[in-house]
Amino acid sequence: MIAFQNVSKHYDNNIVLKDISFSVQKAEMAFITGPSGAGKSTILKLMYMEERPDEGDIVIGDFHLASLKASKIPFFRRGIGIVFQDFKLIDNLTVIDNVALSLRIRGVSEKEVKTLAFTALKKVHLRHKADNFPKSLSGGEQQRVVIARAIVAEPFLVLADEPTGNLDSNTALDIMKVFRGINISGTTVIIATHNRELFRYTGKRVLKLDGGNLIGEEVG
Amino acid sequence: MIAFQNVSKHYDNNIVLKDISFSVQKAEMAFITGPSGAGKSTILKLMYMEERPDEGDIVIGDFHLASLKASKIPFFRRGIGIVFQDFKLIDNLTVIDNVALSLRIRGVSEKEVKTLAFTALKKVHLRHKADNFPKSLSGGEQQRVVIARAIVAEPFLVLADEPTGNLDSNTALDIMKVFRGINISGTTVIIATHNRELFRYTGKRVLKLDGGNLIGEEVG
Amino acid sequence: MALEYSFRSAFQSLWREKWINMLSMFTVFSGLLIISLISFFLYNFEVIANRLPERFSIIVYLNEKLSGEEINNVIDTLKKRQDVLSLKYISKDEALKEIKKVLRDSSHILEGLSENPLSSSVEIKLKKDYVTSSAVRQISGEIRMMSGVEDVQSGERIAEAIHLFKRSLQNISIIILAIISSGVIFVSYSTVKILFFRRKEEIDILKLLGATKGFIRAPFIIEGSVIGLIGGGLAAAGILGFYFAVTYRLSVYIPLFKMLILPQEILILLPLTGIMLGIIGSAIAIGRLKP
Amino acid sequence: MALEYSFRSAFQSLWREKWINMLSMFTVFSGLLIISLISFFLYNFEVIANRLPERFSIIVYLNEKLSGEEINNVIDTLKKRQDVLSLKYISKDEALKEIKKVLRDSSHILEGLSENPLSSSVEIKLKKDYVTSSAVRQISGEIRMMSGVEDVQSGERIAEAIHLFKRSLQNISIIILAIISSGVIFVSYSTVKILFFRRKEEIDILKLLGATKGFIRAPFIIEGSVIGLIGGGLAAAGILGFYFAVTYRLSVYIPLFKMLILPQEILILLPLTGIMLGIIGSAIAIGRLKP
Ligand SMILES: Nc1ncnc2c1ncn2[C@@H]1O[C@H](COP(=O)(O)OP(=O)(O)OP(=O)(O)O)[C@@H](O)[C@H]1O
Ligand SMILES: Nc1ncnc2c1ncn2[C@@H]1O[C@H](COP(=O)(O)OP(=O)(O)OP(=O)(O)O)[C@@H](O)[C@H]1O
Ligand SMILES: [Mg+2]
Ligand SMILES: [Mg+2]
Repeated sequence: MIAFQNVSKHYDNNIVLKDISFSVQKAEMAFITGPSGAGKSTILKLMYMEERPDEGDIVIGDFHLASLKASKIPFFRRGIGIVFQDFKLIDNLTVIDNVALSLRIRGVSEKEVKTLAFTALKKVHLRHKADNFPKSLSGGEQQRVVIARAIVAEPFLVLADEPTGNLDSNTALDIMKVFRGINISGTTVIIATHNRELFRYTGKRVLKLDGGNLIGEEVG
Repeated sequence: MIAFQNVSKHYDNNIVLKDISFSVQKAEMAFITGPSGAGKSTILKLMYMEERPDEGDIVIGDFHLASLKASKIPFFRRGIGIVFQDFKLIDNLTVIDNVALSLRIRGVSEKEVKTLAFTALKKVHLRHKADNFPKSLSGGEQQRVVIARAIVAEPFLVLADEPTGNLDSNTALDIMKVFRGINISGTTVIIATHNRELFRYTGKRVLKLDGGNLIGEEVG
Repeated sequence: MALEYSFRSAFQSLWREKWINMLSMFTVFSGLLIISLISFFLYNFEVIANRLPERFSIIVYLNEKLSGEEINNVIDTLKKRQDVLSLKYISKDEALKEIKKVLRDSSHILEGLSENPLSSSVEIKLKKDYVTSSAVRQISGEIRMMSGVEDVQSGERIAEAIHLFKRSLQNISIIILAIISSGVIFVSYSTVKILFFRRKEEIDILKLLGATKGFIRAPFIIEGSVIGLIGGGLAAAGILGFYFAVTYRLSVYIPLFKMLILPQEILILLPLTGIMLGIIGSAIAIGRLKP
Repeated sequence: MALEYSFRSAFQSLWREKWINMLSMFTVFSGLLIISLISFFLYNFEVIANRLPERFSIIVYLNEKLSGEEINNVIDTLKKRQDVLSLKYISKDEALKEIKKVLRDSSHILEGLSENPLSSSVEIKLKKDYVTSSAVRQISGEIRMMSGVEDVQSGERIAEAIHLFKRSLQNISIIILAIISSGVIFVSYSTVKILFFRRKEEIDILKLLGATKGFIRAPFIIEGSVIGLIGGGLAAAGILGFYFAVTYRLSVYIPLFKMLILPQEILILLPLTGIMLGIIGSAIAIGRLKP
C-alpha cells in the first residue's frame, strides 16, 4: 500500500537518504526510529510531498509520487493526516479553528465541522482550550492540537513525526491509544520517533534508520 | 540563590501557578517535572522575566524580580542561558551566528566570538552544521543549537525547558553530560522536563508540579 | 460551504490585522488620490489649452471696391473651406468704431476725415487641427489668391506657439503621469508583497494540509478587494472634497476656478479601480503558488 | 565591537532581504520624486506668478500745457513715491507712433493732422506688494490730485485679478503639497511598519537573550538610513533627469521651458531627507521596545 523503491535524497552535498526501500501494508501501524538527524522526518516529508526524491519512486495507494501532477497534490494530501515535528499551527486561528481547518479544506459542511472538531479535541483532552490561540498553550498542548488536526478528517494514512516529544509519559500513552484506535478502524499509521517507549511491547514493525541508511527492522 | 516566594500567576481566568515557594542553591542542579500543562514552562518564564508574577516575589542572585526596573532587564538576562521549549532560533542567521549572538549581545570581542561559538557547537556535535540555516536542520539538531547558544556565554544560571524533547536517548545523555559539566564548574542549572529518564539515578532534587501546584519533591 | 468559509476568514483577518489593513487601505487611497488629483489638473489644463486655438484668427482684408454681392461671394467661398470653423464679417464702419475705441479720448482726430479710409475685413477662426504654422501659411496663401482679397494677416508664429504649447503640455502630462503612476504602482506592489511575506507561513501550512489554490486564494482576494474598495471610495470622497473646496471657496476669489471640470465618472471609476487593484494585487502577491 | 557587528548585521540583512529592501527603496524614491516633482512645478509657477505684477502698470496722462521742467517735476515726485518700482516717460510723439503702429496701413488717415492731439504720459510699474485693487485705487487717487496730472488710467480690476491669482496659487500649492505629502508619509510609514512586523519575532528573541535597545536598534537604523540614502539619491537623479529632459528637449519647442528653475540644493537635500526618513522610519517602527 505504501512502497519506497530505491529512494535517495540529498541537499547540496549532504546525502540524507541512501537507496531506501521498504513497504507498509494497508491498515498497518509502523514505526521509524533512529538518532537525531538520521532522516526520519525526511522520509515523512517525501511521503506527503513536501520534498521530492532525487531517485526512486514512492507509491502511496494509487499515487505514484514521482510522476504525480502538481495539480493533483492537494487531493493526494487530503487523504493524509500529518503531525508535523514543528507543529505548523496557524497562530492567528483559535485551537478549534486550527483543527476545523483540516475539515474545511476537505469541503466538509459547516454543520458537521464543529461537532467533528470538538470530538477530535476531546480525544486529546483539550476540549477546554478550544477558544485559545496556539501561542497561549503549553508545548505539550500545542502538540496535542496538531494531533487532533491530523486525525479529525479520518484520513486513510496518518504520518506522525515525533508526536510525543513534548508529552509526559502518561499523556504519551493516551495519545498512543488514540493512534491505535484509528489504526484498528483501518487507518494506516506511520510514526517517526526516537522514543523507544512508544513502540516497546506493541508488537508492531519498527524500521531502524541511521545516517540515511535503513539498518534493519525489529518488532516493538 | 534562587527563591520563589509565594508566587502566583494567572492568565485571564486560568490560574497557572498557585502560591509556589521553593529555592535552589547556587551551583545546584535541579529538575522541574510534571504532566503537560502543569506550569513548568511558566516557572522558567517567570525566572527570565518573559512573564511577571501576579503575586509574590522571585529573587535570583541580587535581583528582586518584582521590583526590577525595565532598564535593568537586559543586564539581568545576560547572566542567564535559556533553552526555550520552542527553540526561538533566528531563521535568517546561520547556526554559528545564532550561537555567536549570545556572545555579541554580551559585548564579547569578535576575536573570541568565533572560537567560543565553535567550541559550544562541538559540545553538541554540530560543528559540521555551522554554516547551515536553522530551517535546514532536523528537529533534534535545532534543539542542540539552542543548547549551544544557552551555554556559550558561560552564564551563572542555565534554564532549560524540555531540552531533550526532540533527542534520542543517546544524544539526550550526551547533552545531560554537557549540563553536568557546566554545573560542576559552578553554574546553576534548572531543567524542566517530562522525561523521567533525565533525572533518574542523578541524585539531584526534582520538584514535582501538577496543575499549578508544587505537589512535592523527590530525589532523582 | 467553502465560500462561506472564505468570506468569514477574509473578514476575520481584516479585523484581526486591522492596523496593517488600514495602512494598505491608506496606500490605495493615497495612491489613487495622488493620481486623480494630478489627472484632474492635467485634464483641466488640457481643456483650457484646447480652447486656445479658438483665440486664434486670420484677418482677410477685402478690396475696397467690392460690391455687397461680391463680398457675399467671398464670404461664401471662405465658409465652404473645410479648414474654416467660423467667420465674421467686419464692415468698414465697424472697423472704424474699433479704432475709435482704441484711440480713446483722442478719437476726435479722426473726425476731420471726409471718408472712411479702412478696408472691410473677414475674421476667420480655423478648426483646431489647422492651427499650426505650416497649415496657416498654406491657408493664408490660398486665400490671398482669391479675387477680391486685398491682404491676409495671419500671425503664423502665434499659431505655431499655440500648437507647440498644446503638444508640450500633452507630452509633459504623459511624462508626469507615467512617473507618478509607476511610483504609486511600485509602492502598492511592495505593500502587497510585504503583506504576503507576512502570511507566507500560513499559506505554506495550508498547502501542506491539502488546500487547493482556490481555497487559499479566495480569502486573500476578498480581503484585497474590500481594502481596495474602501481605499478607492475614500479617494473618490477625497477628490470630491478637494473639488468642492477649490471651486466653492477659491472661485470666490478667482472666477477661473469655476470652470474646472470634475468628470463624474471618476466617482465610480475610483472605487472600481480600487477593487481591481486589490484583486490584482492579492493575485500577484500570492503568485503562482507552487505546490 | 558591537558597532562592527551592527554594521555587518545591517548589511547582511540588506543583502538577504534585497527584494523587500529594493521595494522600500523604491517607496522612498517614488515618494520623494513625487513630492519634489510637484514642488518643482509649484515653485516654478510661483516664480512666474511673482513676475505677473511686473506686467501691471498705471498710466498717468499729463496736462498738455506742461513745460519740460514741469514734466520733470512730476516725474521726480512720482519717482520718490515708495510704492513706485520704476517709471517711463512717453512723449506725445512716441504716443502717436504707437497709434500709427496700431492703425497699420491705414495710418495715412492721421497724416492730415496739423498738430499732435495726444497727451504725453508716464507709465508706472508698482512694487509687487502694491498690486492689489485697494492699493492701486488709493495710489491712483493720490496721483490724480497732483498738479499737472490730467488723468490716471489704472485698471484696478486687473491688479486685483493678479493679486488673487497669486494668492490662490499659493493656497492650492499648499493644499496639493499637503495632501500628497501626507499620502507619501502614510505609505512610507506603513511600509516600515509592515517591515517591522516581519522582524518582530527576531526582535523578541533578541530581547529575551538580553540585548539592549541600542543593540537591537542599531542594525535597523543603519539599514533604514542606507535604504533612505539610496532612495533619496535615486530621487535626486530622477528629478535631475526630468529637468534636463524638459529643459533641453522640450524647450526646443517652447522657449518658456528654458526659464524653469531647479534649485541646486535639492540634489543634496533629497539624499539627506532620504536618510532622515530612513532613520526616523526605523526608529518609529521599532517603537518603544518594551522589555
Ligand atoms: N533543507 C535541508 N537542507 C539541508 N539539509 C537538510 C535539510 N533538511 C534536512 N537536512 C539534513 O538532513 C538530515 C536528516 O534530517 P531529518 O530531519 O530527516 O532528521 P531526523 O531523523 O528527523 O532527526 P530528528 O530526530 O533530529 O528530527 C539532517 O542532518 C539535516 O541536517
Ligand atoms: N499566554 C497564556 N495565556 C493563557 N494561558 C496560558 C498562557 N501560557 C500558558 N498558559 C496555560 O498555562 C498552563 C501551563 O502552561 P506551561 O507552558 O507552563 O505548561 P508546561 O508545564 O510547560 O507544559 P508542557 O509540558 O506541555 O510544556 C497551560 O494550561 C497553558 O495553557
Ligand atoms: Mg525529525
Ligand atoms: Mg512547557
